[in-house]
Amino acid sequence: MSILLNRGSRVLVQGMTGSEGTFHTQQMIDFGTKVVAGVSPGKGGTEHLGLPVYDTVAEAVSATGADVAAVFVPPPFAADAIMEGSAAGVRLVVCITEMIPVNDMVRAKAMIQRRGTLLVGPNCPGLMSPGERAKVGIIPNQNGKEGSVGIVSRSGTLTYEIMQALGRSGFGQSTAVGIGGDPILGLSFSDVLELFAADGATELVVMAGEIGGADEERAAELIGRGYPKPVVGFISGRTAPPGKRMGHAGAIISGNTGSAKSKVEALERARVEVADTIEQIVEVVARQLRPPSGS
Amino acid sequence: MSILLNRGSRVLVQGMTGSEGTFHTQQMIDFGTKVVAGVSPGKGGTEHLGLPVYDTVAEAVSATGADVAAVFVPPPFAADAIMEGSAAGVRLVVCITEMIPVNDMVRAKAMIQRRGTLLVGPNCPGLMSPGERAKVGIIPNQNGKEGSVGIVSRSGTLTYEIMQALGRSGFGQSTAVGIGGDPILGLSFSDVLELFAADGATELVVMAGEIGGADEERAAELIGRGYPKPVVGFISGRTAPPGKRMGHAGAIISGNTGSAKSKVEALERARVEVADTIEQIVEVVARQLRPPSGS
Amino acid sequence: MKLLEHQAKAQFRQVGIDCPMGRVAHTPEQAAHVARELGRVVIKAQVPIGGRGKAGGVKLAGSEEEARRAAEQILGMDIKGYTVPAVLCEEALEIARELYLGVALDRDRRSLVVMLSFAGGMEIEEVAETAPEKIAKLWPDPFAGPQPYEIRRLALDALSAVGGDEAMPKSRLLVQLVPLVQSLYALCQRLDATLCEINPLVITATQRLIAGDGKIEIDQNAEFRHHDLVKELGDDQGAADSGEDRLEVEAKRRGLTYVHLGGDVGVIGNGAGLVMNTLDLVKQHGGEPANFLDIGGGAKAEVVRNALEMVLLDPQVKGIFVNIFGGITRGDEVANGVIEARDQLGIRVPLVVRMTGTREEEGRKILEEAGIVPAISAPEAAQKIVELVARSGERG
Amino acid sequence: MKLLEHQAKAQFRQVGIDCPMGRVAHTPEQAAHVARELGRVVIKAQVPIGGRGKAGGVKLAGSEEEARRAAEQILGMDIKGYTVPAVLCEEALEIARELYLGVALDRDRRSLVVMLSFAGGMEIEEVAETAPEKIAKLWPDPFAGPQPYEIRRLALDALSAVGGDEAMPKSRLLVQLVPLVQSLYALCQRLDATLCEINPLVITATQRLIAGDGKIEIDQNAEFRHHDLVKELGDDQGAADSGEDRLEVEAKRRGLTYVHLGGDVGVIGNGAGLVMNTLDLVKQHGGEPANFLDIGGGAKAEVVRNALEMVLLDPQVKGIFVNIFGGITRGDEVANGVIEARDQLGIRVPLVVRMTGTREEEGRKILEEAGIVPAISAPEAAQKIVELVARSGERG
Repeated sequence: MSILLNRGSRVLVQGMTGSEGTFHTQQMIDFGTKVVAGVSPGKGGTEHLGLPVYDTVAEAVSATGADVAAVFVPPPFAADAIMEGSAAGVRLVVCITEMIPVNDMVRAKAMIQRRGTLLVGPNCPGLMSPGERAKVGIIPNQNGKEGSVGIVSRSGTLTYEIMQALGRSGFGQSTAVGIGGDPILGLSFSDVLELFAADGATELVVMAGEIGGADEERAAELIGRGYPKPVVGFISGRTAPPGKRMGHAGAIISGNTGSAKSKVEALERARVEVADTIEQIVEVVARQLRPPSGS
Repeated sequence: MSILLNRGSRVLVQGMTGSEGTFHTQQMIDFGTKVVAGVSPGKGGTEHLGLPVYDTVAEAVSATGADVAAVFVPPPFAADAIMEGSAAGVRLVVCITEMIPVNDMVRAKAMIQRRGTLLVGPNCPGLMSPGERAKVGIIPNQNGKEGSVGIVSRSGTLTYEIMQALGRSGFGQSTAVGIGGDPILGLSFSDVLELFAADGATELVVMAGEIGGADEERAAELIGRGYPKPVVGFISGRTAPPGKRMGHAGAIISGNTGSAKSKVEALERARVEVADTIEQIVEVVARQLRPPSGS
Repeated sequence: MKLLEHQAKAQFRQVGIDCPMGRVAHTPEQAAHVARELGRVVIKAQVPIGGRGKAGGVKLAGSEEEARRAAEQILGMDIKGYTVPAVLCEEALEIARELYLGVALDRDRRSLVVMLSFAGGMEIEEVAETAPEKIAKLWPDPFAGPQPYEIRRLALDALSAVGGDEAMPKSRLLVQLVPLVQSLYALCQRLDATLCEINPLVITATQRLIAGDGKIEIDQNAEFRHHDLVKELGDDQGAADSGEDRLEVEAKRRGLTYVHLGGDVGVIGNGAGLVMNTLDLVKQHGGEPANFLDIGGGAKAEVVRNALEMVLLDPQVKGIFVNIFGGITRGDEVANGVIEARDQLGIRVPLVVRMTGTREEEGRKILEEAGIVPAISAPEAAQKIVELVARSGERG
Repeated sequence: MKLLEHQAKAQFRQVGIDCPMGRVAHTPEQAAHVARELGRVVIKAQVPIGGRGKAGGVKLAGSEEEARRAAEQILGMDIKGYTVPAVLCEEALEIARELYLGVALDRDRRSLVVMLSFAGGMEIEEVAETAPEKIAKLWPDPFAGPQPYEIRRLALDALSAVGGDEAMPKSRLLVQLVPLVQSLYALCQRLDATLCEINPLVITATQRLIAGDGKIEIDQNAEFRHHDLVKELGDDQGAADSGEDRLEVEAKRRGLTYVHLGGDVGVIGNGAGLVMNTLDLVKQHGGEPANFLDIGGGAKAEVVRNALEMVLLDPQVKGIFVNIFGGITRGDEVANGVIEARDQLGIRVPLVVRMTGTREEEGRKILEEAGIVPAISAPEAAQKIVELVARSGERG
């Protein structure tokens, strides 16, 4: 099992005909994902990567039964693409695009929330459920390894690092979700934690946060109220100075909110073990789970 | 019994301290309506007509348990007043104000619909349930007479005329509702007809339409699908030329829609007897109901 | 208020909607001057009404001389009651296809509707009647406005309704239509318009979208928010004698809700529904109403006087029917107003007053004492005024 | 981008928000000139940072001479690293009370928030910390924006949080605040701002609301929609040497995501999270990072070269740590970039490259052959670079 994405998920790709879209769609297909259509306004009726291309998500959904949309369109058009997917009735939108204007996202978020659509991202690597051979986004295929660790992280490369490090020690993932590095996000840490709590394939969750915002603190509150599985924490940006945007639009300490200290403390108050390095994450996971079969 | 308004309704008046608001609030009280509060931003904490005045509808609702709001504020502020009532959780808003910009009403209507608030008006005389001693709006008190005729009309004075003419022949009203003369209205003929259908006190409905829009045609469709009570129709503006706004912003024939002919025909197709004059309305009602007790 | 074509286009330009180059001319000489600059031009009558083409109010001119002649013919001509005060002289476009694009109030949906059709250029009402499937529609959320994806869908719907079109590649059409529709919708919101229409929306030979004609109607109820603009546009139209009914202009000045209808029986009442019904009664009894005049609720004697004066400004009026339902309006007030007006204005035409409701007894007594016979029933009163007017016609 | 006070106020004026009369002065003479016109003035340093008052960057001047002296003192002074290039000279207001009004991004609510407080004038962060109940908040629907009734409620909440206020009658306050809040919110939307703040919002002795100070931050991601404005404002700030970090300005020019941190260990990595984590590792091992530099995903050799060049522009850098996770980014590409840069730029400072993931073997081989020792584990690599830099410090 897995969360959000499984063997049956039918994925359409908005912006599939672009260079990023083309490369990563091929990667998704190679991983085993059921990609069923592309959407590129104006190119409807053509074919790309052997898949039909539609002008609108609505057409793609009605023709192919797609229930997941991956968004690879440029920032000025990305919020609209998210809303289009939602309006067309897909269950889950995964938005990879970064640098989307924040007010666009505020509006898109309000709109899809009204409709009940799930959103992962934006500015995220997407998600991967290796056991289901399903991936939406840009997580490198070779990092996927079936297993029982749920990963949720705000960073792309850190997710890959964690997946690789765990994988080398024999621990695979149920699902790895990169929720994104923007200030306005779809699913939060808490949302994903709740999904992992209910997922039979997930035995332990690694949660990799970073400076900025208070989503980690909220997740800590959720865990503190009683969480059914062990959680391993990790916070990056401990040495970042206030007021500076550290690459991610969301990674900024403003006033007293968003510091790594506050996040680490909140997690520790919830009795979450917080690792200092990726190597330590592996150690804690190994200790918490039975001796791994691969090592 | 009655529709929309009854003995237990607790009414607040937005714009009560204005001259119109003052006069009609007194009339409502005289009729027996439970007016419990006034709302005038900036005048909160004062008293008027012996009633407490609040700055916001929310305060008035929480202090007095009001569930109906009457709007008497000037046109530039009326749509906002409607939304305020809705946001504060009243069940029914009755907007008397006329000349509200139509785009303001489009937005207000969308907002209250989302929240499920009922709206009568705008640009309407309001409604009256004589048997319940309850009135919200400006229908003259002396026209109220308890009885079993439900009246729904787009015009104020025509409603009064019909009430008076029926009253003189001994027929009173369960509830009389003036839905208003604007192009964008809250409750439509169909909405009110459905309420009357379910009301035990209503034996027959008089529906007085006029040129403009297609609400009468829609009501005719509803009746045509089977309506449990006799309906007497009336359409004014038969001689109005196309393209001219006949007083009511909504009373205008544009192109082929909105003509009296189309409305009369639609009603007749639904087997509704359509009266040519108010005197004829009385005749038809008398024929349909048992010989009235009052005559 | 209805904007003239060139006024509408000035608004379009402000929000970035492309329009043909052109200028307004009030004389044939000015028109020739514009043609000298622009070459082949279209000369169009500036009147706030459709069907100018059929009426001969639109002409193509290939030279200065032709432009002068065309303007000569059009200026001053009568189109459906409007005297043409000015013409718009615009570059003639190379037209590949004509679309229709409009934002209008949709009463049924209680919302604005965006309409797009590839069957543009002709009367859109006719298309709506004969081939409604050719008009694609979009009802945007009134707070959010039309989103790009919704507009693309609208465009594709309109396109597939005509089985595709070769005038412009689909992707180019979508890219141009999205900002165009958003601008037109935003303009409609900003101006509190109930109609913003581009018909035709021209696809040029060079694959651009240009507004061939423009129509804007500003919501009368919202004019208070656009006071300066409405005044400016009105002055512009008024100075050019746009042909608006003089009686209605005067009524507006007097703050009265008045519609000129052209018959000989003046009608005054309180409440729009009641007055409409009164017109119907006059007609049912064989008369021709001269006007609609609603004095509203709670009118005092002064207002009644003002209304009678207004009705009498119409020289065709041969009799007046005053129909009052006393609710907030009091019968005695109305009666006093009627008598005052009769005496001060020296009204000679027959006057029938029907009065019921609040203080009807007092009112009727006042009228009777002053020699005016009041009526109780409206149909009776209608019959009476129609008879009196007919008799005065025989006499006159 | 952060607007300077006078730039923010120019935006305020465009949407009808009242600001004090005033002008920008670049010399004491200009300041004196403004004082001659306006009388009592306030002279304020124009730097994009708070706390100017405490730093001595705001002075009251009652005469021309005082204005000249105040400007002399403020111009060129250093405020938190910013050299003051200009002052704003404004009429001194008769202040009855100071409020706070701001529209800001609320990450937790995924929405804009409107905040109003009668505890204005002081650092709002301090109020938020010590007396959060004194800040009334409103989260408008992002499509509809704040409605008048919501704004009235906000104002009444803010008022009752301080137990009422005598500076202005309640009804007058409500009437003025509704359009003010709507304008500020609309401005925030129109500029794609993440912050539009008026602090203090002054209630004057004559019961008007005037923006005493203004702060606007435009969302970096949305600058493409405001290209002309951002350029104009940036030129204005740049010409005046606003004190922005020169290295960061250069990095922006080079299209790199770079933050200057002030230590001596240069850091380069791919992915913001990874780079942040690399900084943490350097610090954990006793080093001081010089910068944050994210080369993003799929970087080619050229980008790596550009990044190394950038890091070396910082004269404090005594060693560089390159930390690459190969996903889309390929190890061999990165290795080639590093070697190219070292050779062409003649890099002398120690270089530690940690590389894992896609083509890590190939990459490592290329590095080893070129004499650069690659590391596998990031903590190991961090330890190594910190040691190397420390040693070079001992030597130098």
